[in-house]
Amino acid sequence: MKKIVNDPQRFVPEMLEGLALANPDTLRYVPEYNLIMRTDAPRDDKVSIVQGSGSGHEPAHVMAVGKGMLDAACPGDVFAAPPMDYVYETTKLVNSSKGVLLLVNNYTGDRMAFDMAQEMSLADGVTVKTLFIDDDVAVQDSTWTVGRRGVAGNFFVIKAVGAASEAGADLDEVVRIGEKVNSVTRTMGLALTACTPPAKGSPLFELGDDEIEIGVGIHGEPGRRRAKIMPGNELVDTLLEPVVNDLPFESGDRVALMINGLGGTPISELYLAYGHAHKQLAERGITVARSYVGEYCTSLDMAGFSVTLVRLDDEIEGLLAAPAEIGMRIF
Amino acid sequence: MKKIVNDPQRFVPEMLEGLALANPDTLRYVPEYNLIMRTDAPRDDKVSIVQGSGSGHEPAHVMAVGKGMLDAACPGDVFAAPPMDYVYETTKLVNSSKGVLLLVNNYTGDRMAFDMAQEMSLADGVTVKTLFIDDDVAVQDSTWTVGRRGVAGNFFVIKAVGAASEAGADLDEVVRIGEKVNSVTRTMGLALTACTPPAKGSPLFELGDDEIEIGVGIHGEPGRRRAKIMPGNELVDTLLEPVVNDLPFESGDRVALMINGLGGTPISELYLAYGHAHKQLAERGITVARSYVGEYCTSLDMAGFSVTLVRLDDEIEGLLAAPAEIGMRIF
Amino acid sequence: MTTFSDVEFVVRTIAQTAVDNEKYFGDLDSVVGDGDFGYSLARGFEIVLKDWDSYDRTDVSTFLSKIAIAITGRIGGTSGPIWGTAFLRAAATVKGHSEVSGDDVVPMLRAAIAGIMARGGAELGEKTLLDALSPVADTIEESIAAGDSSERIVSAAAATARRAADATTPMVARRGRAAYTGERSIGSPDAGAVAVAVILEALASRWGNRTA
Amino acid sequence: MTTFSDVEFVVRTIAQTAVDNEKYFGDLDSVVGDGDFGYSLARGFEIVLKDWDSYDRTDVSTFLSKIAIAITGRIGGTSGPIWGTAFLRAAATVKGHSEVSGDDVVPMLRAAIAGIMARGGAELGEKTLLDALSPVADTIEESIAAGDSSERIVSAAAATARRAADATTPMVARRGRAAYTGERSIGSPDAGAVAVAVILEALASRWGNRTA
Ligand SMILES: Nc1ncnc2c1ncn2[C@@H]1O[C@H](COP(=O)(O)OP(=O)(O)O)[C@@H](O)[C@H]1O
Ligand SMILES: Nc1ncnc2c1ncn2[C@@H]1O[C@H](COP(=O)(O)OP(=O)(O)O)[C@@H](O)[C@H]1O
Ligand SMILES: [Mg+2]
Ligand SMILES: [Mg+2]
Ligand SMILES: [Mg+2]
Ligand SMILES: [Mg+2]
Repeated sequence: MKKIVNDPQRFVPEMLEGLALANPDTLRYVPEYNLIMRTDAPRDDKVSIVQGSGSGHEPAHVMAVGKGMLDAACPGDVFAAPPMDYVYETTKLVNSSKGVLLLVNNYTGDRMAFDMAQEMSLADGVTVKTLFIDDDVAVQDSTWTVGRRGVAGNFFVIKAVGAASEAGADLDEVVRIGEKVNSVTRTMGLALTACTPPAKGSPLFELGDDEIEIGVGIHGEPGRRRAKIMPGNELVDTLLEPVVNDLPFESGDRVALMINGLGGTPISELYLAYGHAHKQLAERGITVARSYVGEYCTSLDMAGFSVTLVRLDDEIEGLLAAPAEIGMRIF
Repeated sequence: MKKIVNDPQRFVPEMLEGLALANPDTLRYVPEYNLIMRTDAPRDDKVSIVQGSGSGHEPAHVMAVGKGMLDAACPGDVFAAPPMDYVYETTKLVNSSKGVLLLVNNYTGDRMAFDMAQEMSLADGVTVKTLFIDDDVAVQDSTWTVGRRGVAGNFFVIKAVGAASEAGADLDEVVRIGEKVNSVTRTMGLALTACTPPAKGSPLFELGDDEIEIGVGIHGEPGRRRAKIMPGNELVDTLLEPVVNDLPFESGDRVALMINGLGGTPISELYLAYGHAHKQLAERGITVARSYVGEYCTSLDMAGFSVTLVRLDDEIEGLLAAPAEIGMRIF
Repeated sequence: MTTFSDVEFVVRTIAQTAVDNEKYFGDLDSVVGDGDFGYSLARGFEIVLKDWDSYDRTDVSTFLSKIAIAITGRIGGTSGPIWGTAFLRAAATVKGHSEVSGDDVVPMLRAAIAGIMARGGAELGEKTLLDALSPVADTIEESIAAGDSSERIVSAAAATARRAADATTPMVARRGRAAYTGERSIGSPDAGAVAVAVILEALASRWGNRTA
Repeated sequence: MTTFSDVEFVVRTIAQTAVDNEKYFGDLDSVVGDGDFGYSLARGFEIVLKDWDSYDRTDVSTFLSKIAIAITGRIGGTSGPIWGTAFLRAAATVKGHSEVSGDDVVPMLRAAIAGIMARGGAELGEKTLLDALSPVADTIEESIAAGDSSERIVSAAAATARRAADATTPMVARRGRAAYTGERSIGSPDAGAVAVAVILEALASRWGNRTA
């Protein structure tokens, strides 16, 4: 394994420490509970927004903490939901008189940890609601019951509820907005390579030199099927088709289009994919009003990408356009 | 080769088309000369700033076009300096009455193309100056005469001259600032893996499972020496040491610290590296006043990173802090 | 028959086995899961070993509750809530008992199973560790009813666990991350079920030498 | 002796060889360079082939200038300016000549070499294509002086080019990207020098069948 890592068990804490050192004015790292929070949180004039999830998806979610986005992120180890105690402590730390919203990507482990933490917090008198994000269309027709997974589309939910809470919306209103955005957001991804968790030290699954994995999750879980590598435009079509047809997105719709890199794919390739997706949507009469190209929710060093569409209305578009400032930044 | 690519010869144009489609209000793609320019360029109230270079370094330089940064980027094919005609045409397209500054990373091919293009432009009556960026300390003690290479540090030169030109500085002043920033900027990088140019379809060089390449360039050129993989902190020390000692950076200095990913390394690992570098500098009495963690100048899908330091004074710090808006963005 | 030290021995063996098999359990989880099962268990149970002497041993119930809190506080993923709930429910079963006996074992195990089902919503046959735990409870019940020695009970339980873990191989996963791969989960055993078998085999092989 | 069609044949063979060897030349450049040499040459010279009939053939000088402009307009990297300059300088040498002869070949080649040196600052022995081109000029000069046939001249030039290209292997690169690797450039030949050899071998092997 060739990675920038010391002791794999210290991978997440060392990353978080680096993040906080790089953003001393805005971010605070709380090592006891492995969490990143805004230095100005909790603020009693806004609902506190928290996302928890496994690590390994950076910039999600620790680098999405900041003005107009999350108040705190509570990550577990790589690909493991945080222990419920950490979620519980995070909830208490950011408790605001307007309440706390916990955003959870819909996975068994995460659901259970957040359900338990929410129960404990409610018992303590903290006003807390939970919102599950489930934008992944890859797993819709399956046989289990926990339902779709939450993947890169969570960025849009965070952005919208972050903007709403910054504008002073109350908890119910913030939840309404988050559920609305989630309900019009659809994603699907594919992997060109497997990823290597630092603690495992080798790739999570084997892919042949000419094989790709379609419908892959963001935890290195294999997807629904394998296929041979194909030209870039066909890769895009393979994802765009099921995403468009799922909601479905239709002629006349205005959308946000995200091409999300899974960690090991250069941004040059993502823009190539963007160009084709944009043109394909135009052919269907769908207008891309907002574009997002880059890494938003990754799977460690996995090469590959996902396509996300969000159906916009004036409310959602306004929330997505609101200013925000986070740890993941350029300047 | 598993990449998001159609015809490798169309890789760069398709990427540029995607970039322009994603930023219709701010960016324009000119296919004849393979260039990206601001929709509002040239503006006669500011010096036009152009960077040319090979492609494959994205977001450098096409995604660094925008308010407060470049007016145009003129990329060649992957790892190839642009043909001089393209540079010449770009210069004419962005010709402003305040003049044009061509930023060039210091490589033989780039120097020649820009020298020739500058001669042709001057003959046409365009006021144009050229500034060579050479921040790479890896190649300082070598035997050739073209000198150090320009690598990730070019971001700071672009940012500073972009801010100065936006503020109305004249060409000489902009050049002075660019030279000043370049003179206090130092970088060194290492590769954990080789990169794969789309047209070649296989890695540019072979690295063993436990080998790294120290002092690597951003074109997949092998570096100065190979070593065995080592813990993350030691990787950082291996780069930080020669960078610090080169200027040298000394106790009491205020610096900008950049941990730049080379394309295939996830941002989680970059933050881990950042944390260690920040603490090492603190131990030497060097204060990190501005931090940059992410991808700024890559080598396609190469895993690895570089460390850049810039010695700050009030003038430089102010220019780096000035607002800017570019294609490479999050929201 | 079952003494406090037997309970300690069982917990300690579970913890040691989890730590010793970190890599193996992780590899099992990476076939169709996300590969962190071994890491998660090991991180939780290594704390149990480290702080071993510090847990309140007022009675078995208190002791098991403290273990439950320790592991839920550290194990992430699905396994934290699942294993934590199992220990908590087992503890609740013997709450207030100053002594526990062999007769408490099956009720404790059944309570743990019911807790896991309530927490994660899984049923038998959905390719989870329940598919090993539940037959083990049956075997212990039968073996106790037959008047077997504790050695025989444990080794019968281990044999059942192994068979049951193997039997998860042809199943389609309907719970946990493996479920996302649908039919492709067929052909490899469930990581959690194998872990149960490995733990019971460790218990069986060390049972004769346990310190009383 | 040298006719317009000989010039056309030489240019066309250079172009065809560059296109045919895209991958080989790229692989040579990837040993210590950045692997784009084959791609760059091929992209430039494929245009030459595509637009072959369109170049102004008023005289040899005009023709070569048009070729120079076409390739500099398309070849990036170091090779664009280097090869473009070479063609431009060769063209300038025979400017105004309505006819060119065998006697013009060496001055044209020497002018190209001087142009490359001026453009890129390289000297002989710095492991570039100059280390093949310069001995080739010497060989042609000697072969012409000895009154050799054009076939013999070309095949002697090809043999020299190959020897000279091989001789770059032990050299330390001091120009171009390969120079960044310092001592590590020892042990592999220079991509540009090998390209010169391959082109001259192609000229030699087809010389007898060239269409007059
Ligand atoms: N809903 C569930 N109920 C009971 N056990 C489950 C459930 N889901 C998964 N498991 C068990 O947990 C194991 C995986 O644990 P772990 O790797 O920690 O989960 P994940 O990484 O998916 O969060 C599986 O092998 C299975 O035995
Ligand atoms: N300064 C120079 N002068 C003459 N030839 C050079 C010079 N630098 C490099 N070359 C030649 O160019 C070849 C590489 O060309 P190319 O790959 O296009 O360059 P790069 O990728 O470094 O810009 C080398 O093999 C060498 O023969
Ligand atoms: Mg997990
Ligand atoms: Mg090149
Ligand atoms: Mg798992
Ligand atoms: Mg090259």
